[in-house]
Amino acid sequence: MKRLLAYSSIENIGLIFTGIGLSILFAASNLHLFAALALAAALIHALNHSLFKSMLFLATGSVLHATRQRSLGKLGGLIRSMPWVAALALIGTLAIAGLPPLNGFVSEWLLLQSFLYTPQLPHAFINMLIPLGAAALALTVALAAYVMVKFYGVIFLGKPRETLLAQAHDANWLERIGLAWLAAGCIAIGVQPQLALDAAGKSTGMLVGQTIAPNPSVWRIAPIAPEQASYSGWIFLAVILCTIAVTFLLVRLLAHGRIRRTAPWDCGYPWQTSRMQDTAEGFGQPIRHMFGAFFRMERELPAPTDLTPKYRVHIEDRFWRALYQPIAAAVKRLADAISFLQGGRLAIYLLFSFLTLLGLLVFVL
Amino acid sequence: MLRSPLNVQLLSHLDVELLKLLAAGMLLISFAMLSTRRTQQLITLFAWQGAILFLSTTLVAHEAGLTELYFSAGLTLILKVITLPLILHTLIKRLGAQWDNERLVNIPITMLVGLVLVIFSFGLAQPISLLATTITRHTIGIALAVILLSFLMMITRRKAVTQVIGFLAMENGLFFAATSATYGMPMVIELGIALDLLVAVFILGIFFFQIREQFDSLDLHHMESLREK
Amino acid sequence: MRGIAFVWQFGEVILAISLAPLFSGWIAQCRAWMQNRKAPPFTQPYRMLRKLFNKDAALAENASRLFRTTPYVLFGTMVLAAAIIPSVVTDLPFARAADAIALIGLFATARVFQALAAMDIGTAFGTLGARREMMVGFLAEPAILMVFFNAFLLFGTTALTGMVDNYTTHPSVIDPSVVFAAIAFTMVLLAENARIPIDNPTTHLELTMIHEAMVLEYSARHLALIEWASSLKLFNYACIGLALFLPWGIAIHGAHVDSALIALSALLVKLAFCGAGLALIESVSAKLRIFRAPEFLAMAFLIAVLGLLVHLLLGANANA
Amino acid sequence: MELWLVLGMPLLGTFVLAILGARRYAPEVNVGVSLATLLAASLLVVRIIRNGPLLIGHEQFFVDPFNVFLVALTAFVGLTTAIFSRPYMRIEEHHGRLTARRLRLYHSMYQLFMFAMLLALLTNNMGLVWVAMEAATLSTVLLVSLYRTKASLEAAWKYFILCGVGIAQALFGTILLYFAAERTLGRQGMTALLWTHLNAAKADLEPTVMGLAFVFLLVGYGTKVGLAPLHNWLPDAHAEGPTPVSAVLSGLLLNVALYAVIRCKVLAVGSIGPMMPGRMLMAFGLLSAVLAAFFLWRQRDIKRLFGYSSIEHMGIITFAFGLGGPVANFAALLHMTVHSLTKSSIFFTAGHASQTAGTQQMDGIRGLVGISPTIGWGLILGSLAILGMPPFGVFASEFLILTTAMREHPWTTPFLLIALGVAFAGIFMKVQPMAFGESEAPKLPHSPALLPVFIHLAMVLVLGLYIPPALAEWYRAAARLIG
Repeated sequence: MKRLLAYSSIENIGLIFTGIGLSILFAASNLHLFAALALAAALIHALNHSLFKSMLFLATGSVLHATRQRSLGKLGGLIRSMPWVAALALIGTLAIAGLPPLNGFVSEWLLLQSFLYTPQLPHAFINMLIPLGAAALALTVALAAYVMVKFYGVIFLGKPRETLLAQAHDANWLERIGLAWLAAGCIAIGVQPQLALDAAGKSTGMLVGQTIAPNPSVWRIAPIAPEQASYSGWIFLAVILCTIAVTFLLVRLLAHGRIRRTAPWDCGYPWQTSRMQDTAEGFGQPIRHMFGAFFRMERELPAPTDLTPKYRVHIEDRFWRALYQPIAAAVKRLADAISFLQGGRLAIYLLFSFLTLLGLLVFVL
Repeated sequence: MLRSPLNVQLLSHLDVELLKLLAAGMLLISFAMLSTRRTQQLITLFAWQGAILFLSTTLVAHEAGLTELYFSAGLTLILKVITLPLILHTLIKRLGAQWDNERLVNIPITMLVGLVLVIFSFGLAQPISLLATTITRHTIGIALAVILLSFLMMITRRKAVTQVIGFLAMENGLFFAATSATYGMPMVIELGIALDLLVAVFILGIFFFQIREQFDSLDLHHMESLREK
Repeated sequence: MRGIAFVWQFGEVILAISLAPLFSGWIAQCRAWMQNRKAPPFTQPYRMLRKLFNKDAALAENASRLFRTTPYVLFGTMVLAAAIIPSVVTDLPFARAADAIALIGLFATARVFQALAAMDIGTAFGTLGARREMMVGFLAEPAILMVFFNAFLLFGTTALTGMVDNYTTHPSVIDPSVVFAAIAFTMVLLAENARIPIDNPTTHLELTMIHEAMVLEYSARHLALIEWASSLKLFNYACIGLALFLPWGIAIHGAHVDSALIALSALLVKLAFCGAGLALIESVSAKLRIFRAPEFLAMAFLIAVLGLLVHLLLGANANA
Repeated sequence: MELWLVLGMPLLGTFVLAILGARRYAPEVNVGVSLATLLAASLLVVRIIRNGPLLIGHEQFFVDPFNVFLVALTAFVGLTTAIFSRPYMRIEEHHGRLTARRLRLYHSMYQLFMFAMLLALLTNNMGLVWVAMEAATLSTVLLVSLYRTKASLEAAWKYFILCGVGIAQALFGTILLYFAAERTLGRQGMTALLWTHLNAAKADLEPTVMGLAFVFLLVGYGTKVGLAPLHNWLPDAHAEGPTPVSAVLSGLLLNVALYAVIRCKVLAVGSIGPMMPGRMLMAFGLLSAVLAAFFLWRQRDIKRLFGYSSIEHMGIITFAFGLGGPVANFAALLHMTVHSLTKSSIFFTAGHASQTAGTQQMDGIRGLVGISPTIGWGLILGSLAILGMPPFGVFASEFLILTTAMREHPWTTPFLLIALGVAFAGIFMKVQPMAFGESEAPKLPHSPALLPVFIHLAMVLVLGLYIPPALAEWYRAAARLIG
């Protein structure tokens, strides 16, 4: 559970660095306005990330506390026993999945906006590569949404996978408040991103000498120019809520509100148990299937005749092995190679100092 | 240089020769220190170096007519010829280290390196000597050589005490450089430097005891545990 | 003045809401014609909605509040999208609330809610549908983003209103990349709206379902809202496509009754053709296996990127 | 007046604590003296902001935006470290690592060290700068060897010899400077070494002599800054001394030494042009940053780890000063500030972390978040800040340095990025297991004073988001001064 969130942190840090990198590129080409935009996106995303990530960590903490269960595969259906945590965690989940009108969307939107202006960079080659970067970004964000649906769905929705879970108690007041103010932050920045933009504008003003274009109104943000792109969290929230309310009223007025509780339909299959739901692994199966090339997978699938069917899958990241491990090993080797510099002998240290002095003296001569 | 200094003309030929002789003595002592194995001898050499420094400073003070430099010379006498050697002698006696010998890195090679250093520092000091207006301007190269030789000595030493003597010898070279290039630093600063030096030696003295207490020896090769493993 | 703008806005939304089922009905009609079947009447979707609203809702015992709210949320997001997309008149008050990229986000919100609701009951088919839907979604998003990127390069804006304005004021701007973008967009549209070849909206075979699998547990008014929302989604997508690629006729800068009427009739004609085209595509293609869907969407993505490259290369040539 | 107070308070504190330092209330006295120093320093700051640069005491003391900002920083971190050391040293005493007599030495030397640093910052006389730096070395040698263990003695010895030799070279550089000055300013006794006079006449200083002088000064004071390959004393001294000392060494002494280097650089640039000194600083900076980043990967001792991280950051700052120009100088000054604040706060938490775990070995430190959330989160946040994560201030300064480097010397950016990246991975993978995980370590006997940690981090955060105009103006003035 926490592992998933930790990986998600890496993803978000990646997004932040994407923004910073773009900003440096823009700044180096003297496109200060766009540099400011990309930087603001990165900064706001950092803020947002701290908000929703700490919120989700707290929420998993509450779940852990209530259920003593760390594994995603043994949770489920907590929305019924822990409605408060579930409701607040939903906000965090939607925010981290980058959905409007919450805060995660705002920063990702700004980041995509700054990607749009890359064609103005004076390097034709980079220009052609960067749109692919934007696509990768979109893919990442959408994939994050996928994973967060899995995260939320497996923990809070469905049927409890263990019988004990039904007795899980909801968070106490203190925990609720802790979660609630973070959720409030997510919503506030989502619908009123001007707050964050103004704050970020100060930093960008300091760093790239340019703030983002002043906002046309308090109701929406338009980082470059209102004709080019704008976004209003207020309208999003307001219209959706109004429509929901109006529709609800109309449905109530025009149709009857009768409800019959029955067993789940599930295409008429009556013998379902909680074990028939997707597990976290099951939910992620399409991704494993599609990105199979990137992983090293060992699978043990049950044969149709097995009396005790067993399913096991072990996944290893190929990139980890092929890319990061060699780099890490190289860094380690280099670090070992230079360790003689700190060999413990004072005489050698003095010699370094001596040689440095002589070298510099030769240099100035 | 155009601004041909008055005091150089006033200077008697003999005094210049004397100064050069003293400077040569400094250099010689530095080489001697580089090759000496016995700690006690080193301290004696250090005291001699201080004495030469005192003499040359007095000489310069006399020739240039600067009272300030007399003070400086007096400071050198008290500190470097009397106090520090005394402290060091007492220290090694109390540490029982007066008969210590130490193995050195190949002495001929060290000497050779030292020679190269001397040539190097002469080359380095050349432009400065040309600019200098002092009577002692030819000795700047030697002062620099003394500094570098002391540095070399610190590198080659393996005992705490001798390393400190190298450090102090370097300080002598610095004083020598100060008098030869500029007739000494301003008084306040000289005082400050002397004070720092004195305190340093006291602290080092305390250190010697603590080191011996902890390591049972003043050998520096015991102190190589802090490193990248 | 602003008040009137809001009236127009409201009118456009109402129009979208009421036309959407008709559009779905029209596609079904065309499909039936093309497949030599006797078609249900156009108004079939409306009848179905009425029937569903009048039924008793059967709700699973363990359905949570999330499950019951989701239909409303879906409907709400689609109505908002309809308000933003310039289908008849541009520059309405809400149009500035989102540019094209924010619209992607809006659709994503709807999708996530639907997937979550599908997981709520904890049935095998629900989760199956949810995971497939999310898969299609995350593949479609980069592709459609590339389409909008392309549009941005052409028009210098990602605001739909701005695109329409630019397009209609400089009709000469027809770039080869538009063709690529249009093809990519159509493919995404099919995928996002659960049409053949990704999904079959009329299937009854559970194992091949995506969208239907998610709404299996819904009934009566909830189902009605969801169905309405999905026809609105299709309508919205069609309108985005029209605004991007065939914006002629949309009343720009101000809403006058006569220009709006022209725009409305233009919209109807365009939608009719568009629906027929969709029906044609659906009729001539077969549904893909679920794991062929990534290939299909990757193709869409590739085409969009190709369009982008074509634009950059040709643009560079033009400058040189 | 304020200036005398700034210098007088710690000096007074040295003597008072030399007498009272063993008493039970000595830590409080220490805090009180530091507080008084800080108050005096703030008065000085106010005065400088209001009246501009100040030259008093027969021109022997000089305060301008550059040094007054460092004075304020020094006094502030001095105070917070004193607050931190109050429970920390009590716990050390409780654990039997220190006696009351040692504490007396500690308190007295702490104040002497503060005095020496403030003197080095405030004096106008380059000779006095040298004297003060030497005094700072001597007082910290005693502090580093406070535990009298083998390791601490070894560290102190190496520190003393290396810095002593280094500073001897700085003295030779100072002599050369004096020599050059005497030729243009004439033999005026005390005034020839005054920085203000030298600065006024820097264009006339003899370039050959100044070149040599700068090399000696750079190697001399550079040893104290911890520039590779003169840095070898630094990790040892940081790891083996008491934690408050590590915090002030890293957070303050390195800054002060760098301050001396920069003052010399200004003179050298005036005489021989910006090319040579700038290139030297850049080369030293890059080398230090890259080497230190790689060394981070090998560390097992938590304080040693962050010692190397200090070398890395000092390298970055030196590099930025080498770049020169208003933006890079601004960034360097900002980085100096945020590095001091962040690094000292990291040492605070690292100190308590190793007290909790009973070892400085990182393998033995686990699950800090579980045992003491404040220590754990303090360490995590501090590490994130020092790694340059936005929105902390370190990010802001590194960003500025990177963009300037990319614009002016694009070939340096790969090195900088390698250093930052390697350091990021190195620190991150060491800190994470320390913060999370399981542990059954007992609670500390005295509750730690971690308020300074969070105050520092909050300030770093604020500096990252928004530099108040007054402060920015101040930085800019200092950056202009450095040129």
